[in-house]
Amino acid sequence: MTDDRPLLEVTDLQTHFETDEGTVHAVKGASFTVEQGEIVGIVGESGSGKSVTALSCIRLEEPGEIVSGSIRFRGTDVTTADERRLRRMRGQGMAMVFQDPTTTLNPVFRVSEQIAEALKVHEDPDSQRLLDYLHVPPFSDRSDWADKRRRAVDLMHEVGIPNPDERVDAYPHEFSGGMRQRAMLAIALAREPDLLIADEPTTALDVTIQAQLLERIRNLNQDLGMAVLLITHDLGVIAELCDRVIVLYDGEVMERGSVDRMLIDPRHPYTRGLLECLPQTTPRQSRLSSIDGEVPDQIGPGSGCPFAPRCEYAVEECRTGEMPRVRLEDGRDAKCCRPEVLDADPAEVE
Amino acid sequence: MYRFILRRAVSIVFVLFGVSVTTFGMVVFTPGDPAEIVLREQTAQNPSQEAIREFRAEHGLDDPIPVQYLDWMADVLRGDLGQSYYHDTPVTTMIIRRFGDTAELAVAAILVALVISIPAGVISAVHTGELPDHASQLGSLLGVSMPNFWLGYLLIVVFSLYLELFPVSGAGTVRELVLPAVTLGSGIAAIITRLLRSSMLDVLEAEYIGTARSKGLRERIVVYKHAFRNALIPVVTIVGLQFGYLLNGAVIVEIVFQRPGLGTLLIEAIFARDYPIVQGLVLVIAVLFVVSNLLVDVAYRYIDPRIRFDGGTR
Amino acid sequence: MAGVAGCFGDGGEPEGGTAEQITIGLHSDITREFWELYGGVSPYWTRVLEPLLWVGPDFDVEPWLAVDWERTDKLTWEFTIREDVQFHNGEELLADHVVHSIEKLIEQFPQARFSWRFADLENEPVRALDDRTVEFTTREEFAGFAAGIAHNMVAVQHPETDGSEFNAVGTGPYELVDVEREQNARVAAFEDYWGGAPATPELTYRVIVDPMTRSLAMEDELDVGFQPPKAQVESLRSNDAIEVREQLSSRVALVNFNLERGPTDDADLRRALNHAVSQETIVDSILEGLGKPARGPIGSIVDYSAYDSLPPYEQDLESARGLVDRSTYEGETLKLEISNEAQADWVPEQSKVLAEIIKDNADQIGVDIDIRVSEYSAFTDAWRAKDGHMYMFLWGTKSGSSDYIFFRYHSRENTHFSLGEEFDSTVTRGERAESNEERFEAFIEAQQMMMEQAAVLPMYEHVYLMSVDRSVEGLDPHPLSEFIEMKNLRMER
Amino acid sequence: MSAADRPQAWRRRLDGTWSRRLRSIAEDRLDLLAWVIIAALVVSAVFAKPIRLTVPSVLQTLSGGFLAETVTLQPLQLAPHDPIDQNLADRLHPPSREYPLGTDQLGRDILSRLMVGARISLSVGVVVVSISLMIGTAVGVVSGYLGGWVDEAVMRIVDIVLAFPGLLLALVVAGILGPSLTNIMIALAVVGWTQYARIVRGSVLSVKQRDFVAAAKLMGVSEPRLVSTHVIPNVIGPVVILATLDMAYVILATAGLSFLGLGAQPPTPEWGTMLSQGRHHLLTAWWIANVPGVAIMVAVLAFNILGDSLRDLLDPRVASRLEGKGGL
Repeated sequence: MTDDRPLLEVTDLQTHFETDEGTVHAVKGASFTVEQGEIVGIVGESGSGKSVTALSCIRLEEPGEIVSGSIRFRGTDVTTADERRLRRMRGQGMAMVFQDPTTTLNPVFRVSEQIAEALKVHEDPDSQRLLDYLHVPPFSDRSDWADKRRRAVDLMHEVGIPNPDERVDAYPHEFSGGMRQRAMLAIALAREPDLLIADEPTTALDVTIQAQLLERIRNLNQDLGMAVLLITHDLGVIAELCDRVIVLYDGEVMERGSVDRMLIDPRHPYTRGLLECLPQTTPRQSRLSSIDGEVPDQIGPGSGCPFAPRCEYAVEECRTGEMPRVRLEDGRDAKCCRPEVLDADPAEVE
Repeated sequence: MYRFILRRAVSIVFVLFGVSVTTFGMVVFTPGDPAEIVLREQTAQNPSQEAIREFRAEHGLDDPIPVQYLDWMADVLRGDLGQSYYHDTPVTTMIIRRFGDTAELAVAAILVALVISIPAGVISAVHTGELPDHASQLGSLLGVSMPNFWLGYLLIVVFSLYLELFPVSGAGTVRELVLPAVTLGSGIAAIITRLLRSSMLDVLEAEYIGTARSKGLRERIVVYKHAFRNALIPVVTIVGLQFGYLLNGAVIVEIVFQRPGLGTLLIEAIFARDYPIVQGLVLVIAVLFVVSNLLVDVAYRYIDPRIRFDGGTR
Repeated sequence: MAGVAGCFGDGGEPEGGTAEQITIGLHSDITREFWELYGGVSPYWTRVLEPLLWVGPDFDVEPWLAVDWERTDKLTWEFTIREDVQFHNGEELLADHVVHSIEKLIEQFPQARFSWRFADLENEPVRALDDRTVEFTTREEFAGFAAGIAHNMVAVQHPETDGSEFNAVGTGPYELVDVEREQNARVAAFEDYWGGAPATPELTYRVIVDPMTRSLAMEDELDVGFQPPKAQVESLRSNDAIEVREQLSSRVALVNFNLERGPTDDADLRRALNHAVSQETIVDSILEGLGKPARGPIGSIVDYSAYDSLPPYEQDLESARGLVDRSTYEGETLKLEISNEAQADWVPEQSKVLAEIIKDNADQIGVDIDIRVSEYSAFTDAWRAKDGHMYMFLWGTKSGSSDYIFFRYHSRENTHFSLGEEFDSTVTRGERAESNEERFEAFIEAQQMMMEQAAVLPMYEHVYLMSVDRSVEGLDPHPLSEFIEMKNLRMER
Repeated sequence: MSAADRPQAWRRRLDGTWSRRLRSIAEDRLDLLAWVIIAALVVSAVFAKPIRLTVPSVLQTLSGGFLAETVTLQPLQLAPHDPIDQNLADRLHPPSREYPLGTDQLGRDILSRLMVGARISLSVGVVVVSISLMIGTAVGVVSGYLGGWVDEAVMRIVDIVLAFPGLLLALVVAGILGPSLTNIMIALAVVGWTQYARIVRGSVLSVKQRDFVAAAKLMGVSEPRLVSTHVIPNVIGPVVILATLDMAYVILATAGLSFLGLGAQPPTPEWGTMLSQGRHHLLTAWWIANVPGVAIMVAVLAFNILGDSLRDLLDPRVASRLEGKGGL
């Protein structure tokens, strides 16, 4: 791994799903990067492809299929990596926290066990024996597992689960939602990852817990230098946490750039729409549904700008023509057929 | 947990009461006067009216039916299931003598079923739509449609007659157990395979499977540890409820393989119209069945920690 | 083949041939609860217990545990007990043991009272005159007493015998070693047997009720198999190592009519049914020739059989229909009772097939029959209760006397059908006859009366089969399979 | 919230779509097979031999002799021989031109017996299933609709019936009533209605709880009408599935009980009875036992396949004892 390359580099990612009704183009050529120690947010409405993008990065896009593009993590292309490399990557580099903590922990195993497993994988991703993991006596090192469980308790402490010692035997259903999400975080941290992908980690939680958890993620980022790719529909979260933001719409990156700039000065009509329907008084939970119209159903390759049907600036060309990428100042860019709407220098159109 | 068992036990007592009334009624309302049958058997003569009257009075057969029921229940609770019309051996003894053989068959059949169905169900789910899946689906369809009384004979012809691998009949040794257990287990295997397959398919879609994969766990561990344990929950219920199936099937299989278990005893008693034996057996079987269903409920709660402590979430 | 015999499933003994042990497959469950009087194991075939008298192959009564017997009075008989007979527990056989055994027998089996005419227990049916002499008292004059008690159930046993423990203490050539209920009984040679030590150290009697299973077991599990099904005979014979032996027995497969219930109380209907059935067809087809068309209730092999003097009821549907028309039959459904259990050496399947043939034949003369299958005890109960119209039996005794069939039509018991006073007196005359000649004459007359009245529908005289491994020696045929001697049974190496 | 984002959700959608399409290609063929089998069974049941009804003498008198003693509903005979007629000379005849499936131990033509046997199996199935269905539905509706102690009592009775393993109860009931086809039908119906009662009751209860029902009640719509307009459509799916699978079970159970000697009595050409008679000829005349064996399996298979695909189509949640063959 060389320092001048980004930690994660997604280039022209396309992820499809085959269905009866046709091919669903969930991600249509998304490109972005995440640098070491950076927090990057992906924002978009439901169905914008942001979760699929995140899942593709850790190669859990099934039953979807990455049809083109590359995802380079620490310089390795994970789209072509074999099982073994993937295991190593997941065990020792990239971790993910999912949205709904009620369904992401296995209900029949103790939380400590699920964290301990992660520790075990991290220790040696290449040697995983089924009987060992099933704790079948002669094939399983009891003291090692006991040790892992102790470290799991430490991790539970670290992510802020109260009284972890008493919870060593607890099952997921005995945890509150916030505690489960912290447990997920602990499972992620167990692998000491360089990159944490957090897919709407706070959506299902109530407001105070959300704040605590985000605080925790920020601390981890600062203390451990762990990069974070945060998927959210909540611009407030983006504003609080992220260094850079990527606006995704119908599987395409509409606009990207540093959070500071973009929140003050959104250029793309879609980003503007997002921001407009986010008055300070709106609670974080609110959905980005205030823009008229609905997210397209993503079936078929589509042509033109996917946002065109909802865009107040849309002209005929937007619906049919190619969508160029337009470079903006401060390293930002946006995709739009009408650079003038972006207030951009026409020369920066790619 | 204990409160739950207690509550179930109370409702079970009611069911058992109903069961006992039914089985009692079964004998009271059958044709034929037990006094006459027993006396004829004892003396080899058609008894006189007087002898019948005496016998009835002596054995309380003229008491009001509720009184007879209470007497019978009192005996049953003491473990006395009555006396056969034709044999001197108490019904309880006859049942105990035959019980082991049926229990052995039942356990072996369940083992056979698990050995076949667990790999078949899991592989079928993991390779949905592929050849092994089709094979196991077809196999289980045949398995549930194949009459045991025919399958038994086919197995005898193939494995006993042509291959000479197992004895044709009898009981006692492991070799004599194989074919009956396979016959009886096949149907259960088919049921479990189908259930395990669909249960695995459901579970493999669950988000925690994604979590497990995202940890970097091997697919084998994901499937056999994380998915399997969850898929097992509905399966355990069904396996437990197959106890009734086992008892049903034991009758057929014991007849086919000439095994002297409870099933053969029941058929013999039915053809002998020896109703005290039928009554005792039905009662014992119903009690076993009800209790086993309770045990399944308890086991179910044990496997699924979500409902382990919070009582009857159903 | 011989080497594997009997150790199948134990896995203990090596293959390759030892004549230490012979396995015999039986069609009847010798371990049923029914046999508790005899230590839990049937006295038939096992040769653990022995009767006072034996039946020879030509129905002669032979001395056995009793060396001599004499009718001392109209009602009393004196038996002299053999000397130097030892029980399996080492005690010497004395008259008291006989008394004990007979008393238990009468207590346990009430029908013993008329099968053997023992006096009631209160009237001392049996007493010891001294250590070697026993006196029996019968209820009535009964010339056939000695032949009658030549029966395995009239067995002499030591009081230690206990049915609940599978413990029979007898005097036979074999002693009981081990019983697995409904599975098998193992017996070991009794070295001190009065008739000399038996040839083979151990016999195993396997209970395999299902005839097909039993005949298949001849492949590797059995050395001797009783009653292979007729359908298997051909395939057994195709095996060079197996011999199938046939023996005409004294038993007759027949249908008894209920004479006391309409419409079978009408002799014309009974005659019609006799004419409806073709004995020859049954023997030729179902039995594949292994049987003999019967004419009367007593088999031709028995010394007083009326076979030669009985006109057969030929199959004649025309006159059968005429008889039905003449009879009181008005379309009722006749109940034909059959047992689904092995009777004597008859496989249950046989009775079902025969019942179907009779039903079919009856159909053709316009008589409707309903077949009812029961287990043996319920079957006999129906017969005693006179419930039903027809009862299918494989008739015959297991003793030296074949006269049971007469009892069933003698009105002295309320479980029997009455064929009229004349028949009663003829039978009584035979039973009390001083000479064999007189006895035979009366019995033949009785058989003729039975057939004239068509009290029964005889089908065929039974031939029983045994499948025997060719290396087995010393198994001599006997018209009563229960009297086959096992003492000389041995296996050639 | 954004469940549509998740691949898991996609998977679910996919399962409903292309994998079903894949499956339906395979299954349609199976379905077709099932229908062909059932059609063949029905044809041989109806046309194996003529169907004649005996007219009660009262009716004959009333019609002034216009009605004959018997009325022929169906005059055709497809069966090559009479299924009951014995022909001892031709017994144990292997399959041949004259006897396509051979003859049994009494020389009866097995093909003819098999065809007439289809009539027995199907009619027993139809009768038992309809009786169970009618009783069960009536009890379920009344129980769910009245609620209270009636419901409580009915459900306790159901519990008690279900406390016995089904086939054993049927076996004992048939044994006590005496072996016959009619008694088997009674025995199977005694056990069978409970399934229907449970399903129907559950459906009635859930309909009763819905808001629109309360609203309709307020508006004065009578409850029986509510039940008939809302419950029946709701319950029809599960009941049809149950009935189809129940057909399979009843056919198997009838054969099983007859095999044990508690059902059809000889010479009735019932499949289970035929099979049990063939057991002694397994090696020498394999066709006697195996032909009815195949027939039973094929018939049961057809109804199982049909029930399965109906389940996929109508209501995937129905699980019942009929998942299996109940020990037979």
